[in-house]
Amino acid sequence: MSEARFVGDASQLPDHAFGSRSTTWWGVCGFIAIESAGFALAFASYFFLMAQEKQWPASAFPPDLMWGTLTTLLLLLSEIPNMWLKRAAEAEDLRKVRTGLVIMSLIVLPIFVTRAFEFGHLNIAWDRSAYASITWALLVLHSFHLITDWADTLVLTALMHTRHGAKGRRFADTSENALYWHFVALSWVLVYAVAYWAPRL
Amino acid sequence: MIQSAAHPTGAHAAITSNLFGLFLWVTGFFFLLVLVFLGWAIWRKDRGAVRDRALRLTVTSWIGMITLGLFGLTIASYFADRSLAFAGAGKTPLRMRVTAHQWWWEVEYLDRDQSKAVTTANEIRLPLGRPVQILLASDDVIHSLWIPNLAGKQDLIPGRSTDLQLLPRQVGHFRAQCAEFCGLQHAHMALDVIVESPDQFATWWAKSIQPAPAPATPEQKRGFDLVMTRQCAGCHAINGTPAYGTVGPDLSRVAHRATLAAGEMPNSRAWLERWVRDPQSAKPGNQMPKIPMKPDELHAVSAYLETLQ
Amino acid sequence: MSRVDGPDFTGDALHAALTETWSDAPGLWGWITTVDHKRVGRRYIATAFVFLALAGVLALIMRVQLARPESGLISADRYNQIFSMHGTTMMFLFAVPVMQAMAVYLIPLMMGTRQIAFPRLNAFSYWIYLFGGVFLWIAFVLNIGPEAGWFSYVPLAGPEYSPGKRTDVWAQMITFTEVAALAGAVELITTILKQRAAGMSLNRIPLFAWSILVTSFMVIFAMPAVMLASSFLIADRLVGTQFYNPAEGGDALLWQHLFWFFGHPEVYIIFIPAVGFVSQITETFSRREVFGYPVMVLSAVSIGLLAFGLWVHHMFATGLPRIGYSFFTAASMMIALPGGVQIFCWIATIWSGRPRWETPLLWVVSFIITFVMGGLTGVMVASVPLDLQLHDSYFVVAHFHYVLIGGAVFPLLGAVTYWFPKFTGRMMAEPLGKWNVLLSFIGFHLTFFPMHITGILGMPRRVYTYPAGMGWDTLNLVSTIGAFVFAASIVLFLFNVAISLRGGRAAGDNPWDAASLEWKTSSPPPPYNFDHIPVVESRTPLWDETRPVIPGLRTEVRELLVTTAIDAIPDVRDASPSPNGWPFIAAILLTIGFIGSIFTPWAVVWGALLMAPPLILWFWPHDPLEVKPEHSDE
Amino acid sequence: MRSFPAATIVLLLASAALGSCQREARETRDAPLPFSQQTLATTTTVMAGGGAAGAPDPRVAHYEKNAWHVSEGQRLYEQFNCVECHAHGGGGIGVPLMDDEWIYGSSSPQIVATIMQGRPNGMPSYRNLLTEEQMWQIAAYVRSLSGHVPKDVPPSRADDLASGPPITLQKPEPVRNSNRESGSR
Repeated sequence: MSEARFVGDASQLPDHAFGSRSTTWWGVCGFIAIESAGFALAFASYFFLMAQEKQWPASAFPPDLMWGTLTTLLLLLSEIPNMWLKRAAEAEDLRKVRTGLVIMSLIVLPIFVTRAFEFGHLNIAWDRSAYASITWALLVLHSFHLITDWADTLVLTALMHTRHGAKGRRFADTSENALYWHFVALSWVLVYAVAYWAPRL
Repeated sequence: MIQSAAHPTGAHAAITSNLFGLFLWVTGFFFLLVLVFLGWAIWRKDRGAVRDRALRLTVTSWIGMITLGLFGLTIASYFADRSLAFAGAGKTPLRMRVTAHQWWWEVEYLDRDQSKAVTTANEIRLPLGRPVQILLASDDVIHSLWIPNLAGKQDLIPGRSTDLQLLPRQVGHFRAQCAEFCGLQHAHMALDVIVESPDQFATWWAKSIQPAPAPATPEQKRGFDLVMTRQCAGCHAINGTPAYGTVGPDLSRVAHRATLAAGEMPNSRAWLERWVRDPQSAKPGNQMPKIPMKPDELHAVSAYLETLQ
Repeated sequence: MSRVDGPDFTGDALHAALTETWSDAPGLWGWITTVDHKRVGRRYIATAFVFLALAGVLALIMRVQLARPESGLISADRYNQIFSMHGTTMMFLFAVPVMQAMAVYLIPLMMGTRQIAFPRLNAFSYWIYLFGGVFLWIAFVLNIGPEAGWFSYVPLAGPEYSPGKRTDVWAQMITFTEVAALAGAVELITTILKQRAAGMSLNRIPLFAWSILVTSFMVIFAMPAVMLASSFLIADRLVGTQFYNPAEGGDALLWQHLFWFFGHPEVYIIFIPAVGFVSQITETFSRREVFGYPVMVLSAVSIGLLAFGLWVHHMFATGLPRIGYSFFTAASMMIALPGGVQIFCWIATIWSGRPRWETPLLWVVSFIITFVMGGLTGVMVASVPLDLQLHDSYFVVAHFHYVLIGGAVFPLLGAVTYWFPKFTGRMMAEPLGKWNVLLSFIGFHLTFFPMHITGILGMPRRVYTYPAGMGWDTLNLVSTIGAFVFAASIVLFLFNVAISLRGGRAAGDNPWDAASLEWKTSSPPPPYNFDHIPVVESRTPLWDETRPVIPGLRTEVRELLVTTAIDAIPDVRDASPSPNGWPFIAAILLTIGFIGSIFTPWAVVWGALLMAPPLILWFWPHDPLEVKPEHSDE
Repeated sequence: MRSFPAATIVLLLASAALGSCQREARETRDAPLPFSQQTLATTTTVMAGGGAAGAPDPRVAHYEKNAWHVSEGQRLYEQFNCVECHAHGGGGIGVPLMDDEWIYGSSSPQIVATIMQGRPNGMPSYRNLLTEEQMWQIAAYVRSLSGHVPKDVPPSRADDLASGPPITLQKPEPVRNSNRESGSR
């Protein structure tokens, strides 16, 4: 080993970075890719089943629009603080990040309420037909994402309010959490379009 | 009795068999090329300087050859597919419906005149030289009808309708089998395919629409009564009798068939008795229950069933 | 004080410092909490081989049953469970995991980094895989083994035709292994793209890494399909949804589309890593860089893409519209092109190199011959008219065993022989290895070649018995004899591994004089892999004149060099997590939740609540060193 | 210290094995218990209320705890057209089978007797159509419709038109009408 030739010096490199420079970003993107594939295939299944039927939905009313639309609006609204939070994280502004995370933790609560009403206003139980099953599946799939990202946000909020929060790497985590929320919101827009509007075509 | 794609006796199987021959030659040629190149690479003596330029040229021509080969095979496959679609076109096909059940085949010969329609089971009789269109359906799970001597297979899928075209070119007795795993007794879900002359076929059909013969001897009469009152009639139908069950195979001409229990055993009185005595030991899991019967009762039942020619 | 490696901190002192930082706790606790990719990788490989052996025993039982017609050795019920277990275990618990396992061990070493990305997730993924496999096998022993085949076609696998919990066990095992595989894929992609040695730009990474990169992307897009399909199945069976019920608008073909959208790429997910093995072995033993590197990479990528367009070719007999037949035929055949090109490049590498006929290269030759045969029969089944005859017959059984054993297991055995010195520090015994290749080649072809003919003679797959006098008897007997010969060769291989572990010749760092980075470090590698992070200036760094390194990573904390995705320019110093017991606990709790959700949908709820605390504790930072001021040497 | 988890695991496995053996076995051969119409006929009468309960019958568990039997029962229920009158448990021409009201008793032996003997006002006798074993299978399935077999045994639904809630989520209905049947838990 003594003949090792030393080139450059890594010690001057930063210990965290944002976006595609960070490994966690790649991890988060990997999972987003997996879940996108899941959603895409669920949509494909939806349209596959739809193509088998003369009438869609067969012997049922399409889901009521109100609660689903409300969820969509709330999720889109939540993007405002989310983007603000992401920018604050990348500026490593601890005070703003703390506020932003609290807002993001709270903003999900009304969405849970509208989501619960959505299930009640699908106008059909999951075991009635394939249409009902796939519609429920889409909503359940998205609700999982909503819950997991909410839990993640809660933990991060707690973390950022401790002494660990001041670390640069935590800002990167916050930024990636915000990225994931983008995915949750965007995927809902698609789920909403399919579950609420495809039956009305 | 054979069941083999290597001995085509139908127009469709013959087309496929020829195509297979072509594929075998072409792929064999490529395999040989690879072996020669590999052998050369292994046993090559003079290993001079690396000549990647020559290799690059070779790899380009290799890509060209593969592309050409695949293209040729695709074209051949396309034309084979077309001839499969048009084999037997122009003549009125014999129309049938085959419905698969776990683990037997219900076979119906369709006719505009309902009274001429024939229902049988685990046996397909076909007239020589006449195209056949079989409508396929399944009562439970996915099955696949494969008569390798006559044509490729086709799945029977619940909730979907598929069909299979045949054009028998040779008289003979062939075996066919379910080719899609369908549960416990998938292995014992065969059927007999009998290709006969149009005259023989017409005779068979004419006889099949007649009611079953009345029992003649006292033993047969007793057997008849047992079949009607013990659980048999709940599932099986016999033409012209009060037995009209649709759960199990139609027995109107059961004694005329070549095999029993979906091709599982030869059709003889001894085998028939063995089957009725304990269906679950011969074919575990099949839906025919064991009906407790004394030996003389069993004998009477088989005596009656033997008359259903 | 924080020290970094460099010219003034090297040799034994550095070794001591890094060992201190990167070692696991001693004993059982260290065994459970380890996140070292090498330890995890080793046990991953060993576990996969245990499942190979188990599934192999099942194969022998089937062959004994089929040795003669009308054999009554095992009942239909048992046989159906056995062939379902054989397929399921081989595909989900052996073939895919073993390839990822090899990658988990090798990729960080090949990339010149100290640890895999997300090592705790990696440990978690191993535990989940292990628990899923053990769960399936315990269920099998308890007579709850799957019985509807490894493909579980509905409606046979649906609530009405598969009573009891057998199919649920199968479907939930899918969830276990897919979680493990997906997590593995994310780790490997990140490791390959972000943790490469300085200067190892994308056009310099070893072909094995390319293979794993392509494979991992395929996993990401293919595996969700089967997870979705099996979740639908579980829902149909447990809460009465109607996804696959034709009477209520469901469709049996939905299952087949989803399953094969995963199932076809799955074959290539198994095969492409094997391609990587073959490339590495061929390179080392031909003593030249693999001929046609860009073509090889393009081939792997195009196989990866094409694999997603082919799923329909498993469904030719389902009565698809005739209009599409030619398209599907052409698409299915097209994949033979990149395969053929790769074969050519390997042979060209041997042809133009100076080959050394060590055992790994013999495995490669055995692979080439066998795999080409499998590929050519693949061309046959790609043709719709031919497939309608060959589909679901023993011909197909022969075809895919040629592709999977010839195309993946032979290279794998070669790879284990090749990397064994790196794993253990010892060489595998010779000439036992060479005899092993010969025996397995004979045994394999004796088993599977006759099956082509039995298939053409009309024998369908998945039958627990067959009648006499069909012309199948002798062929089946030959296959059975062959199966035992082949099994003997596998036993011989395991025996060789066992004796070499204890008494093998000491290997040294680079016994084969190979060119890739994993041979730069000692055998077996130290916990920290490399004392200094290598700098790479060509595709074959160890064949270069000099071996530069880049200094500057801290030694008292676990630190990795993160480089840019394309050019591998040093970019960030990233912390790597320390050993931790929570992944293990989380895996246990998740297992309980998964098994519970076979019986009640509420298990999803309480399972999630159970999982929350360990997950929080897993991610909660507790490294006291992290609050120390950074760059104290500045 | 090592023996404790090992023993626990063995115990757990053993209990799982016992449970799964009973649930998963494919009882395709002869039923292991003797059947006789005589013992059956005494378990109930044609009178409303179901009559006196007999001794616990081992056949009850044999059929009700076995998934194969319940599943065969489901299939026979379709094939022998029980659906025509009873629908999928909801009733119609005939009485509902998934509620809490049982005129002739809700235990398996009582249901078997009903199937075998027929009942006034429309329920025919199936004596000549079904074997006794098949009646027990149907009875086990009928019991599952009201949630009276173990949850992990019955199928969630048939591949048929949707009807009623999934059997697997069915809450056991308390049995009304004075009779306390022998076989229920």
